[in-house]
Amino acid sequence: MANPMKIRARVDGDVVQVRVLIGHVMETGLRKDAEGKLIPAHYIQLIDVTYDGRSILSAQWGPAVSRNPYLAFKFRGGAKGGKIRVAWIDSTGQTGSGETAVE
Amino acid sequence: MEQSRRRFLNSAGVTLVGLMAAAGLLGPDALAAAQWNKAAFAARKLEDLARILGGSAPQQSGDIVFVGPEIAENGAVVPVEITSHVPGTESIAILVEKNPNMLAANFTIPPGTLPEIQTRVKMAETCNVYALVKAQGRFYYTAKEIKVTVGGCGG
Amino acid sequence: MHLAIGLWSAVGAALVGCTAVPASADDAAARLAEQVLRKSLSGATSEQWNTRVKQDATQAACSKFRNQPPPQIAAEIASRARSAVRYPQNAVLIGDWRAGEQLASIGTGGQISSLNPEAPSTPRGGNCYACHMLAPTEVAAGTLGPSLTGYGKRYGTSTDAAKTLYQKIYNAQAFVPCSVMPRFGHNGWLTPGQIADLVAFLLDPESPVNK
Amino acid sequence: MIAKRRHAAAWAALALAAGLRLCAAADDHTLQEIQKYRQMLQEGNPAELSELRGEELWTSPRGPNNATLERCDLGLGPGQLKGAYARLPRYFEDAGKVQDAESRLVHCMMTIQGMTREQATRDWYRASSDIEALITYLAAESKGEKIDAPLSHPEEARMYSTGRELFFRRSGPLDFGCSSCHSLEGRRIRLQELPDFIERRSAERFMAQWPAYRVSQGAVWTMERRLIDCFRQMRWPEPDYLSDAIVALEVYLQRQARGAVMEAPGIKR
Repeated sequence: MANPMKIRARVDGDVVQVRVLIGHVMETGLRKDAEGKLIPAHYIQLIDVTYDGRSILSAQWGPAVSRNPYLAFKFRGGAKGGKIRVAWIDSTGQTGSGETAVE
Repeated sequence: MEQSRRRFLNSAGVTLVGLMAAAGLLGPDALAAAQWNKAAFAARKLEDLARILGGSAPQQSGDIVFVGPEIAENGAVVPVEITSHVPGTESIAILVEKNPNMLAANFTIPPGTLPEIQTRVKMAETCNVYALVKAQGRFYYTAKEIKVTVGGCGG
Repeated sequence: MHLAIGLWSAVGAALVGCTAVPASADDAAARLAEQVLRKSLSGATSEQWNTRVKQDATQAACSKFRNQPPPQIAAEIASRARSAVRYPQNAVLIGDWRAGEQLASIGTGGQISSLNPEAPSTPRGGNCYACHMLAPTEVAAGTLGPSLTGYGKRYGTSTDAAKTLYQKIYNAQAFVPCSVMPRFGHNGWLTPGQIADLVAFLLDPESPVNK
Repeated sequence: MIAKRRHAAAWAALALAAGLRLCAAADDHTLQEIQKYRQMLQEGNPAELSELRGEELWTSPRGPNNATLERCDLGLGPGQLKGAYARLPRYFEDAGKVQDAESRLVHCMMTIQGMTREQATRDWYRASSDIEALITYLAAESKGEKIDAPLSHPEEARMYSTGRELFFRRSGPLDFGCSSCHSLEGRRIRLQELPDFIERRSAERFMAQWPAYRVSQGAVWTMERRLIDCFRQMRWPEPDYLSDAIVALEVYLQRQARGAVMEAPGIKR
């Protein structure tokens, strides 16, 4: 469970609000550790959110997105029970994904 | 929740996007566009970024609403909320003027998704934060100065 | 100055009268706490214990009386403090305000930590902004102590003003026994020259504190 | 002449008053914006990720005994989690001492899962440690519960009075003690409000939010982590993890905050 993820999606009228928290270090590559050595860059670069397979948001991130990223947005056309899926890939090639049903 | 611990090597001669597609991680729409834009993240000026993203000089716009605190208690986590009222908004980017990499994030907004993003960015020091919106091929922006403060006992 | 001490003692006495804090610790509890502390600091060297944990008479009294010493004790603390003030060798009490400005915002230095180690070369400062408002341009200023903005405008740059301020920074307890302000000079945290720089930061008309 | 001087003095006083008012206004504005900053962080506290991870760790068989922690007794009986954190520290017969949430958790990891102390506390102070996750989970299980650490056992009373002594104890090159910064109402260090632990309402408000995600650290800090770091800031040596000095301080602080409704995990600078 190195990169836990928490997704909440709630429908209100015809709009679904999606909130995503992703466990990720988002290291810039510019920080030094206690011994003064640079900590290598390690951050999410691509993220994609789908609703029942259709992309509802995608993004390119740099190292300036905060550690343990948070993202919230809204889309139309979703309904209770629909499947929200979040997938990401980071600068080291590591990937992660999570899924939830719209409430 | 599902966790993938698979690690992929960049040097394997396969693109990341291809691998993600193979892993079923990306939707088809994203795949078309998904290629991390190294040049964009290296841009040092708003105008340069707009050009790299395929547009001309951005125009300041009152149709972009930037909600954020004027003062951040800590630069590591600065909450921002951007809403674009520019018709036909296709993407919203967040830029931090004095960061080593100016571009923090660029969100692609497909039809049906509201042009309204909340996220959190890092700020190296007090400076302007820009929201850069692409709509119908043109770029628009708004800026807000956010002060980053020193906190706590000081060390 | 004597008047000031008298006044502060009176305030202290008044506080003792109405506060919910016990005026003095029970000695057995204090002894037990010392034992617990020593056991809990198993990694501390004897040098660290002696310089960081062992109390001097003033610290012990302020702990015992919860920072509200009775008048007799308060007078002793203040008199000890006054007699131990040392001045810069060159006798200059108003130093370089720019150096003082830097010292005022440095909050690092002198830490002992294995969890969050600090490089030995880390600068040590007065960290004045943690507790005081100084230059009005600094928004992140604390309020644990009084605002010192415009200090020089209020007190001027006379020798008397400089000397009093120097003494306050050197050892605040010469004026307010058991003040929570560190005894920067007395404890050797800042040098007499650095204290003179802080005096300049507060008094100099060119300093941002007075702009 | 005299009239003129008085006039000038009046003007000076007026200018000073105006200046002060301006400062106060600027300060209010600063605090308002900081408040806005904090409010914007309330939604989406990354501590929720630690909580999730903690729940998984709690229910997974681990250690040499390949056992889960589900039978761990945090004071309300084996497996009783709801409200347990809010009622710690307390005296435990089986351990023969007063334990806080962290020392009790480690006790369970050692006795139930068969871990050594080193295994159980490995990297406890680093971001994403098992201790961080487990404590976040346990504290969240007390959300909505009232802080009520018992003081009936003689050992609990002893730890309380020890904690109170340590709270007021000053030493070191900056003459600091907990009381230096935490016994005055409504004060700030830089822009951070300082809890006044002598004043009940202030103690309640702050204790109810720990453990908390610290944005400056990118991690949830447990109460022990928080307190041990205060020692570093005071320029004292760091007390040992799970040591009696830290547990005693917690007994004192929890007692000062009794009755507060738990909101942890909180989010702090």
